[in-house]
Amino acid sequence: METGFERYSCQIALPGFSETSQRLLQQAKVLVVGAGGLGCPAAQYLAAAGIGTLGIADHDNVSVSNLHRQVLFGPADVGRNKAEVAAERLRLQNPAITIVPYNQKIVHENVLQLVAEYDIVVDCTDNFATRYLLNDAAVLAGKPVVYGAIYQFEGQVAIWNVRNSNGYYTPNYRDLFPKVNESQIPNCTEGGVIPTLAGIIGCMQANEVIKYISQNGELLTGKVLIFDAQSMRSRIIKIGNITQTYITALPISIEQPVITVADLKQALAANSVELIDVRNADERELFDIGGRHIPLNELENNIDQLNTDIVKVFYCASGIRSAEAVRLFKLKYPEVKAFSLEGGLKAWRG
Amino acid sequence: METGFERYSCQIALPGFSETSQRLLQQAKVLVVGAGGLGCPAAQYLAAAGIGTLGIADHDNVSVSNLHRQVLFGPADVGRNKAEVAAERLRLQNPAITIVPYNQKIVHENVLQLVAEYDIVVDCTDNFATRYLLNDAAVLAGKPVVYGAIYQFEGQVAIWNVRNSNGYYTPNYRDLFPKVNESQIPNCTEGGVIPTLAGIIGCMQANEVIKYISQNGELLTGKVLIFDAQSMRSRIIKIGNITQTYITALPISIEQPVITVADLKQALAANSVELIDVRNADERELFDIGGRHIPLNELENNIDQLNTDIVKVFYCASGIRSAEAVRLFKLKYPEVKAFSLEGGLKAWRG
Amino acid sequence: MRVDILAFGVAKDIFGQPSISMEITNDATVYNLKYLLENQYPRLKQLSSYMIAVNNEYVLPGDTIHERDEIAIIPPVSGG
Amino acid sequence: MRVDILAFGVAKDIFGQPSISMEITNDATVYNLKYLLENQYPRLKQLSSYMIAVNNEYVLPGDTIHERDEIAIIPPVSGG
Repeated sequence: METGFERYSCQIALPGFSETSQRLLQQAKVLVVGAGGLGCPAAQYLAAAGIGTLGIADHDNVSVSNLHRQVLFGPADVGRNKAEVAAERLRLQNPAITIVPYNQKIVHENVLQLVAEYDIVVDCTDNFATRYLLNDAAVLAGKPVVYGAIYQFEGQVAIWNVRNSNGYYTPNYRDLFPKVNESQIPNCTEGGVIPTLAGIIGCMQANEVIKYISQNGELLTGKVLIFDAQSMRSRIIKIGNITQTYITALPISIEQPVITVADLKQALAANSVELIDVRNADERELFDIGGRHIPLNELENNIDQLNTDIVKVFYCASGIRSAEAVRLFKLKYPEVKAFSLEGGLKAWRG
Repeated sequence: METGFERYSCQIALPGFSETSQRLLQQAKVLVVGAGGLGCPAAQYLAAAGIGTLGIADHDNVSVSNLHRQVLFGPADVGRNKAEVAAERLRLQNPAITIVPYNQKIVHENVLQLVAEYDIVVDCTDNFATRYLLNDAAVLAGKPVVYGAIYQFEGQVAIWNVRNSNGYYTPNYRDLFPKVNESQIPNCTEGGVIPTLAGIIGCMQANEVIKYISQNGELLTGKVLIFDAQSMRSRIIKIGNITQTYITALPISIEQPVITVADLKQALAANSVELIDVRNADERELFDIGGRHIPLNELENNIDQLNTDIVKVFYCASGIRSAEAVRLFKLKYPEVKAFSLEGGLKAWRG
Repeated sequence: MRVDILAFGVAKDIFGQPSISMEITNDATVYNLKYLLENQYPRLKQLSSYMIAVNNEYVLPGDTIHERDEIAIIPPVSGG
Repeated sequence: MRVDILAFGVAKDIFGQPSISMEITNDATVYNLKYLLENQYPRLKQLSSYMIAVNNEYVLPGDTIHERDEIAIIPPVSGG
């Protein structure tokens, strides 16, 4: 057996696996984006299995409420950058591989360059903006993405954009969901998530990566797996063999600036902004801080009637819908200043 | 929110989950038996989720070939006891819970006392003898067992022996497999195992434990889940609602003494033992070291004709079938000395 | 005919339950079903996109729904 | 009638493939099927026990097999 392959003897013994497969893993460059609930287990198993170069990108710091599902971290790591802590742990687990932490946010400006350095991307992100950005960058670069997403007890897994023998590419995230209204989909902080689901889905992502690189097993191409941790039932949904989308550029990135409660109070005193409440009528009935009322789902239809001479501040209960309102407003009026009230009325009331 | 519950806020936010559920986890005592491929991820997620008392039993030491799937360990831990290293890592991950390592082997003599101290047992073992021992001890003690087993790309998960509202117990491992001929089932060292499968199945086990303790979700009682990491397909097979087995005592434990190649050569020179080759005819044709030839599958039918005046040494290719032969022989002749050639003919030939 | 519709992700919250039953015409298309559903559950429309699967296959608006088909509504999921 | 039998775990090695097809009589029981299988694949008998599931349910030797039933042979698995 090749030197250093003793560690991998129990996977080299697998039917369809060989020392050649192990060398493929050793030569592979895998980029894990997001070192959270999915990224921790995915990176752990990719490191264990001997992926030669493992990039880990996360600009976020460890917080206490991450620890119930982000198993690479402990309370002593709170406040430190996730990618850096993860790299530290994984180097102890497998010192023979190269681990490259990236502590910057993946944005429009750096995504193409980063994706170009890797063979395959693992989407372990926690927001739609980064998911679409990564998906589109990988499609432009012709590289596959192993997708994972979780919410409460339910997870999704797939592998996107794999080149088939005819030179066509399999479906990508936009074949499944062409666009998303982010404000309508609760995230894990709001709806909760069971930690073991993160482990199961993250390990399934690592599994697809290993199968793809070692060229062994049937990939989740043209399919999406839906798993429910409450009933333990899963289903695999067929999407199609070839992508029907045409991605020719990265998605337009729109800044959604926020304003703090303190700054807003000052601006209101100076009469320098117009307030717009984007909540529903029944929410407004209970409490409001003034301004016009245009529920988020009516904003697009009413956008032409807005006065563009004054700075806009959109508000809602928590700041999620108002951020979406800023995005819609800036799509129409890129030159007009608009802010979302950070933390929403929850923050206003303290 | 209760002090110290910030860590768990994202699971307390789940529908059907509450601070009361979290307190149930905090009060629970969970015993993980086996800190290997399944035990590492299971223990990691149970610790992360805030199980109050987590016992981890493993008498084995970390070896290099474990590291591709046993993610709590790195090369610096090779040679150290697995339960102790795991406890060390998990204490950093969650210092607020109690972690109790057991570095002794779980045997006939200690299993009942150990099981009595815990609310639920997680079977992460790697051999049938310990699986049956744990199963039978848990049935005798009226405690549930979360079962997991893996081989190559395939895993099984279930929860055994849960008391239903009528006071009856759900099926246990013996309902599925009343007995096993261990020599016929290859283990992970022989057949290999994909590391990510260990992660997926271990996390599924932790998931059943959390659902059981927090009384949330549909348990895998009376069922067994079969998962295939190559196709990502899984199926849940119904076994029945109530156990059909009657376990009244622990399984008889039979020692299977081994003899080294060096000691056997001395004994043969002294003419003090009888050799019995338990391999198949085609294996014997290629090479043998003398003695009688009784293939393992014919041993039970021929056991009455064996001469009991002389010490027996059974041999096969690797020592697995000859160990089973010793077990069968000792069942019939508990007083007669019998050995299995350690390492088999592979060791003999060096 | 009456069809059963399974809800996933946030669709469970929108329907208020994990599955609903709905009366549709015998030659209804996926487009017709979507229209009925979004009328009854306006929040569904606000999702911008969600996947409809019939018998574990992604379907297009023009596809016809048959009796005993298993329909699943699968919205996007963001967490990681 | 002809039935398809899916193999799991070491049964895949014993059959030499992930599934086999077998001719059985129309009123065959699980016991009959087991007998035929163990005759053709003697290593199966040496397992001592393995589970037979029909349409994802555990079955007993006396149960009858029907056309189009999905039969699975699931042996014990030891690894951890």
